[in-house]
Amino acid sequence: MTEKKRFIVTEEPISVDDVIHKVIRRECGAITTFLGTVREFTHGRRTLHLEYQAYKSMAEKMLADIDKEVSEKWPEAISAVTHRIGRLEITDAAVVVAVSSPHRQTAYEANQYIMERIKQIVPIWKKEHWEDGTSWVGDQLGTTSYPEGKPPERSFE
Amino acid sequence: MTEKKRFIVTEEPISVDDVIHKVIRRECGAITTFLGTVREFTHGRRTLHLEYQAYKSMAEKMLADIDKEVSEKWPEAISAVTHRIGRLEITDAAVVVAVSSPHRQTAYEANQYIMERIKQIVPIWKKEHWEDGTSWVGDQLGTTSYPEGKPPERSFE
Amino acid sequence: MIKVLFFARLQDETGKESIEVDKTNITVDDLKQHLEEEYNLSSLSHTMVAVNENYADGSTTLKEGDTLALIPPVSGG
Amino acid sequence: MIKVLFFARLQDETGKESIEVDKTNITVDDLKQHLEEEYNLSSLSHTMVAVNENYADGSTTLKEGDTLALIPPVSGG
Repeated sequence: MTEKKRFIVTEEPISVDDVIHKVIRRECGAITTFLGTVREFTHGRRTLHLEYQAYKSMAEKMLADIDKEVSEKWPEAISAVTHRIGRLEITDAAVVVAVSSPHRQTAYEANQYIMERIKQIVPIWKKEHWEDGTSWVGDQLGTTSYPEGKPPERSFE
Repeated sequence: MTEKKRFIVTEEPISVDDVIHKVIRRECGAITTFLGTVREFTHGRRTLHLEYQAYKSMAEKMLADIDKEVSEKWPEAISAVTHRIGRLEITDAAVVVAVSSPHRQTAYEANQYIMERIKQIVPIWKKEHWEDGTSWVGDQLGTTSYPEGKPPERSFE
Repeated sequence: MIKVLFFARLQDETGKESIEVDKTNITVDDLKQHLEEEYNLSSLSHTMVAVNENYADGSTTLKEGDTLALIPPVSGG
Repeated sequence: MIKVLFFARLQDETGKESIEVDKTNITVDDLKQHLEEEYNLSSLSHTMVAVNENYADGSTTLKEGDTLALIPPVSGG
């Protein structure tokens, strides 16, 4: 594993190979990646493009925190995440998550866990640009209560 | 999705980007990939390199058959698989599986299913080259019975 | 002085990425109420916050030099 | 003539990738037994087979021009 920074929020297009190379190790037999790409239609409504905004320094810190959770649950797994922000077009990759492990089951599970946690606690926001307007995604009107002052520890879609 | 061949057995190194590009679609928000890489140590024994052999035409046909199973289980998923054969060094990718889907859960599940099926029914064999000899992996002495004349429909590691 | 960061909907509503507020020893909840009134924001009562890049709750007391980020529901990934 | 393909351990044991056998209307199981004797192979009784690239069972009858592949337990991926 290189000593390159493993958790990055960037305005640049993401190279999947670069993210994979951060987790390749001689003791690993399995690497999973997840690419979150910009989808044209959501519930039948056409997206023209997306705009991502981040609290960059905290987002990178939260990605590293998620890695610590992963290391506790799956000590053999190593992860790297790059999240892109700014304007993204249809089929562009917004996020790439790579996980390496000696065995494949761990690589799948840890990857899925990281994506769930990203959607829960990493301060990044997505604005949909539709044909007839824009809207920030999520419950932006604050009707969801977070009594703990932070997102819940864990939930599933 | 391009019309490039999606199921390939080849002697060439695998480009992850090429495999991903075969499944990218405007209606997809999620792409998972799995890379099976050559691991240096298995149960504490050092592998020097591996050698893969395939019944190439049948292997490509079985990969396409697995895709049909995937389409029945997850109609929204599209997959592509490249398996490398010949001599592979430590950290080389032996197989790359990519799956795209509008939603991420399907992309993870279908990818994992494809890997399980590859290990069950695709006629490809791995020879370990150790410091003190070689051996074909798996139950090569035929003590496993397949009363159905083919591998079992489904099993998990 | 406390630095306050706005993101997403709140950045659009205020037209600002950040402001400095001349207060100290104030709880997060009290500062939220102050901001709602000062900037005519939609309710912040359920909006999460981070103090110096850590999620914090409403009873946290803000000190001189702290950075408070108002964090609408996240939608990354 | 039936074409027989060898892979992995069986290819190493026979020293051949394929052979042609001058038989027809023979079952897979009978041809396996013939091959064991002819090439002094370790038991094929549990070895899977494919006929013309489809997995098949031992009672399948092989016709002129068929290709029989002997398939030791696979280990790809």
